[in-house]
Amino acid sequence: MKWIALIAVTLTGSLLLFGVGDFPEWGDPHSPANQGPKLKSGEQVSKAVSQDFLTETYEVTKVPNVVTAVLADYRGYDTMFETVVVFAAGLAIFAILRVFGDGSDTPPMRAVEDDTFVEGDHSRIIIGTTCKLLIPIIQLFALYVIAHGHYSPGGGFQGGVIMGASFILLAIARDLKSALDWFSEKNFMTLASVGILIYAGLGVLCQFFERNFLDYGALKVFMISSDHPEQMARSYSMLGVEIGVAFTVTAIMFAIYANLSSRGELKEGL
Amino acid sequence: MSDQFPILIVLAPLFGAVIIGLVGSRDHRVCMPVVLVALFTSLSAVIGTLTQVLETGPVDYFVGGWEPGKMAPGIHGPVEIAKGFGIQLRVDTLNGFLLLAIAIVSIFVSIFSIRRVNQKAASKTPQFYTLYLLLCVGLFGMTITGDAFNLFVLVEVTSLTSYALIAMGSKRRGTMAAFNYILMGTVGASFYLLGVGYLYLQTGSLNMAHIQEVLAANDFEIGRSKPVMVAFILIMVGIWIKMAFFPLYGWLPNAYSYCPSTSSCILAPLMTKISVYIMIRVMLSVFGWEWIFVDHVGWSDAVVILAVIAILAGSTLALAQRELKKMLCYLIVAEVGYMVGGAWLGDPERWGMSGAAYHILADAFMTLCLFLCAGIFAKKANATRIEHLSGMFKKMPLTMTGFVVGALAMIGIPPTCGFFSKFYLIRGGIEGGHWEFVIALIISSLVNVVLFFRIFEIAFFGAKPAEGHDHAHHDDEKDDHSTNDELTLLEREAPLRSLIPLFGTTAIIILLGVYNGQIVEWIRLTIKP
Amino acid sequence: MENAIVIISMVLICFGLLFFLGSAVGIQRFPDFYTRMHAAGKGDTLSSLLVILGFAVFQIHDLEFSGKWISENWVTLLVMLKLLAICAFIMITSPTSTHALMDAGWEDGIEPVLKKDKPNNALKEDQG
Amino acid sequence: MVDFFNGTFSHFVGVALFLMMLPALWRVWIGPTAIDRILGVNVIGTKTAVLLVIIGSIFKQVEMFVDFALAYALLNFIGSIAASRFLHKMPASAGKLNREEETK
Amino acid sequence: MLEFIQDNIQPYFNYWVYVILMMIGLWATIAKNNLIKKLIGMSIFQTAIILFYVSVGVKGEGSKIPIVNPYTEAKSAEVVGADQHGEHGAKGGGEKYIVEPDNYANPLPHVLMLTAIVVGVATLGVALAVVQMLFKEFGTLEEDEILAQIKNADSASPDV
Amino acid sequence: MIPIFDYILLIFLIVAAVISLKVKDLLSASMVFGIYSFLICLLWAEMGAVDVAFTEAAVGAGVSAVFLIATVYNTKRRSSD
Repeated sequence: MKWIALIAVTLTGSLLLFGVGDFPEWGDPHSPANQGPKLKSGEQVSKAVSQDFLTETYEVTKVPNVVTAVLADYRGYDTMFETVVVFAAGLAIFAILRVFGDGSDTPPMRAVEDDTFVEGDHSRIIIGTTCKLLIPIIQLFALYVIAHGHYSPGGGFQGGVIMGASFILLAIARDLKSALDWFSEKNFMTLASVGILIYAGLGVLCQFFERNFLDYGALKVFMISSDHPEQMARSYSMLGVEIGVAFTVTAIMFAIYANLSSRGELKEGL
Repeated sequence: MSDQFPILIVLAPLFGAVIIGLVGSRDHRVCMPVVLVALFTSLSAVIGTLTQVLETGPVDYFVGGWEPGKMAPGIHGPVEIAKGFGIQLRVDTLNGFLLLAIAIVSIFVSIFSIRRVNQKAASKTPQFYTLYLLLCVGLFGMTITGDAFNLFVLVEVTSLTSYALIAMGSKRRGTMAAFNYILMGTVGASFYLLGVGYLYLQTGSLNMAHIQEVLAANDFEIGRSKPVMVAFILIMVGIWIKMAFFPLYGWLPNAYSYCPSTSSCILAPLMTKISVYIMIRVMLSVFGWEWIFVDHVGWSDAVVILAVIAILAGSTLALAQRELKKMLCYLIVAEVGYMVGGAWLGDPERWGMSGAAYHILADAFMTLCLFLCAGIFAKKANATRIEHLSGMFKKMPLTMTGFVVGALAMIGIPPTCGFFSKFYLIRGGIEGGHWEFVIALIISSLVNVVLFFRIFEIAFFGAKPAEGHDHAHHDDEKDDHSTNDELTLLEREAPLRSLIPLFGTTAIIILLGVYNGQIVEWIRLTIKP
Repeated sequence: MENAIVIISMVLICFGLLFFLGSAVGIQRFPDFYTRMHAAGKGDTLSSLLVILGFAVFQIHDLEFSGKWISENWVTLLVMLKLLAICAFIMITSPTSTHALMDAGWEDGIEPVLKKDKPNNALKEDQG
Repeated sequence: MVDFFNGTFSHFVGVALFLMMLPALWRVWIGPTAIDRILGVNVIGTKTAVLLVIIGSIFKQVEMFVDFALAYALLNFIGSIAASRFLHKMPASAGKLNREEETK
Repeated sequence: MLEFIQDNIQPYFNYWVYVILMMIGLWATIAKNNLIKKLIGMSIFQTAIILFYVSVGVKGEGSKIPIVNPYTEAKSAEVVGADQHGEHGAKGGGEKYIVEPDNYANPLPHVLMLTAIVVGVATLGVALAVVQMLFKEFGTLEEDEILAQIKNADSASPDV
Repeated sequence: MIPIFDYILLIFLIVAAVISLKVKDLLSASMVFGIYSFLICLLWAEMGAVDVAFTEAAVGAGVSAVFLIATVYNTKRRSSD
């Protein structure tokens, strides 16, 4: 195995280093990816897309964060499938790992004496109190990140992961059961589906106004009292899309943790 | 409405998956109708798109309305949309037929899966169907997209769902195979992604048509730079890992032969073929014919030799297998060799590539047919090895008939489609001067003859006494209502729900063969414009 | 005025760096896990607080004191608020994780180096 | 003065912080026990949050970077708590066994 | 030597390191015996590719992050005169700012890599689930032991 | 971009990758993989990819290390290489 690995690594490495020789220098603003490909004579073949993304995004969508605009609008189709990948991962883990029933056919978990919350268990008290204090703040912050993705870094994925992490923290600090009381399996599977439904549904809604899929400009009819209805429609639809993404990511991140930490039994975890 | 057909192909299964995810866990009976409705919607959308394509030429669809050249309203007046702004979907005659094949195969397999899934893991049925539909979404999306990065995302959708489908019902070896598949699949997808990155570095675009435009500009000045060459190699290696081409096929046989039969029925016919399609698409629509076969002549020779080795190795290894499914898996390796070799023949009339494109369709149905039979044998007669098939002609005459048709197509006997695809491939080989490829094809056909006639012999003259009846159909209708008779039914014919897809497939195999001239002519509209 | 603010923040940051240096040396030089944890936990918390506080103080230079100064300076104020929030959270989380790790180390069966043991020997034994 | 702060001074502070990561990285490298490594991870994690603010200062756009420094401050300890929980739940003997094997 | 470094390594340092990281990851993915180590190697491999993409989008020193807000960027961006855009500008709500794209990092690779990171986490999750299944069935995570067990089972009962 | 940070970070990155593959205790390996993700987050931030850095921060600090630890908890802690 080591020999195969050595050969594969050497071959790939030399191939890649061979390619590096002709690269534009790192950080060159005139590289083809940044400014569009040029011939050796200096003649411009075509313009790079990212130039237009930078100059026109605010004009077209009223979203200052270009990354959010590209993510949710220009390449929204990609992002939809990215959400689908997350959803599929959640389902895949469910399909592979989840065990139903009392779990008598599987070997029992390790014997744990001090798993439950005992009065006087200082470690658990300190961690428990900190988490009790922090979890609402983390969730509030996650909501802020989701909603503020237009103006600063952030958005559905980041907010969703942070939100999911807050539930994971709850599961670690107390136990998996109390986290599942908050957010049961049925809930998170439904929430994940709802997230994709929001995303794809917004896209299909645009089709009802005789535009293409995900052409948010079609939703300008809902922007009644606005100076720039089409741009605002794009901006708000992006927010909606981000919320959909956040739903799915939150649910699936927690689902993955819950299944992984309890071997799919959803009883007691890490 | 009709202009929305291309996106509808992808959206129908996606919504189906979401609906099953929402309501499926409450009532399992919802799943099957939703799956069928979604897939039939896709099928009709595919047919609608394909008729448009045949009437008016390639159909483009710009997701989000970011159509190059159009004006988008900005705050300070309209803004012109540049090329590659949004994501483009493109249907032409090459992928139109493939979309049709995917839709038909997925419908057949879903019909085939009805009982199997309900019986095996009843509590995971909705999840299985959600994953199944998501897999269809991925396959449709991969075929239809015209954007290099979007292709990667959809490759990941298909990969993740197929990992789950392989790992979900299998034990021990199957799980290990799934793990290897995950590693190999991720490495392959990463190589593809890296290749796209190199292309992006040189061209500043992700749209396939735009990339080709840039690469071909000014007599391939940009196209001849080193990073583009490396990008091509990386993309090819990535796709070859995904399609189990010769030195990189290690993951395939175990993964496909130890997974549940429904999963193997959908994965084996489609996954490798779609990868081959992607290879042809990348060769034709991104790099272009001249770049590959005129600028880099030596490469095609090397790849054809690899393909020859793949064909010979696949056939030889298949000959050594005693397990039916594993034998079929090695045959897939050989078939991949046919298609890759055909696509790389480089004959000026492009018959090799046309043959490869036609063989994608043919092989999808041939493989489906054989895997359906293998699934039925395993389920009904508990026959996973070749010896177990003895006396099968008398026990299950109808299934065996389907198997014979599939096998004949695999060998390449007219009027099945396998004959004509081999015919086009050989024609390409002769015109391109690759005699080794022609010889390998003929040898492989002979090996297939040996393989399948051995099975026929066992199945026909097998020692096991025949206890079945000829009135299979009649018994089957009862089969649905009387589960008490399950034990005695074991010895009889497969249920109707398995036979419908099987005979649908055999019919298509023969139809594809009969109408091969017209189909190849249509396909060549794209391949040789 | 502006210079004074910048200098105050620089002093704060330099103090922070000093404590960071202390904790870095501590991590390297102390003989056993508990003492290293002590250095890391205390030193890092305090120094991160000081550095981030320094940056928060630095933001004052951006404020423009005029009529409606809240509406004009809300971005800067928000940044300051967030920096202070970072301070608060580090204050809460860092000791908690230090505590949790310390506890886990005890559970893991790591013996502290007591006075009568010779530190060098203990370290050697640990490293094999 | 402000430029000095955003430029040279922030660069200096950043490089100094990176250099102070070195002992922690060294501690992670040599161990000797698992928990020592986790300690090193914890130290580097704290410094990361600070460094993000410094990078923001060099970019002169702290308002954009402060968000995920905040995220780090909030999320950083999940890993440590998970590790400590892990060690809690494993029987103590297992821990000792691991340690002995590791030192070999 | 120094000249070689300055000419060949320094301008391409990111690319060199990405190749090295990728090699480390690939090596671990193929050659490591422990399945979790393999997965860590796979993650490193994926991150290396992300490093490559992000490096492509970098623009020289002093470039800004790709958040273009005309209100906060007013000082740096050039204002198109009111007479040029005249009534239209007034109607559209304020002057138009011309953004100099060379000053901002390229946003497209960032978007792509956002996708790749999430895909990486999803793949890691699924792979870990498969690892747990393998442990349940074989009781070990070492590849050679698993393969040996499979081989034993094969030779014991070829019909399985 | 900040060149000096870039060079330092990239070297650290290689070191962190090597450590996380070298350590035989899988719990430590998962945690050291956390360092790798911290450094890489800094790297993205330094190159101006704020959104990517934010994602990496959330994923690396909150999720991926925990997934690894959960798996190690349910399987085996020692590794042979």
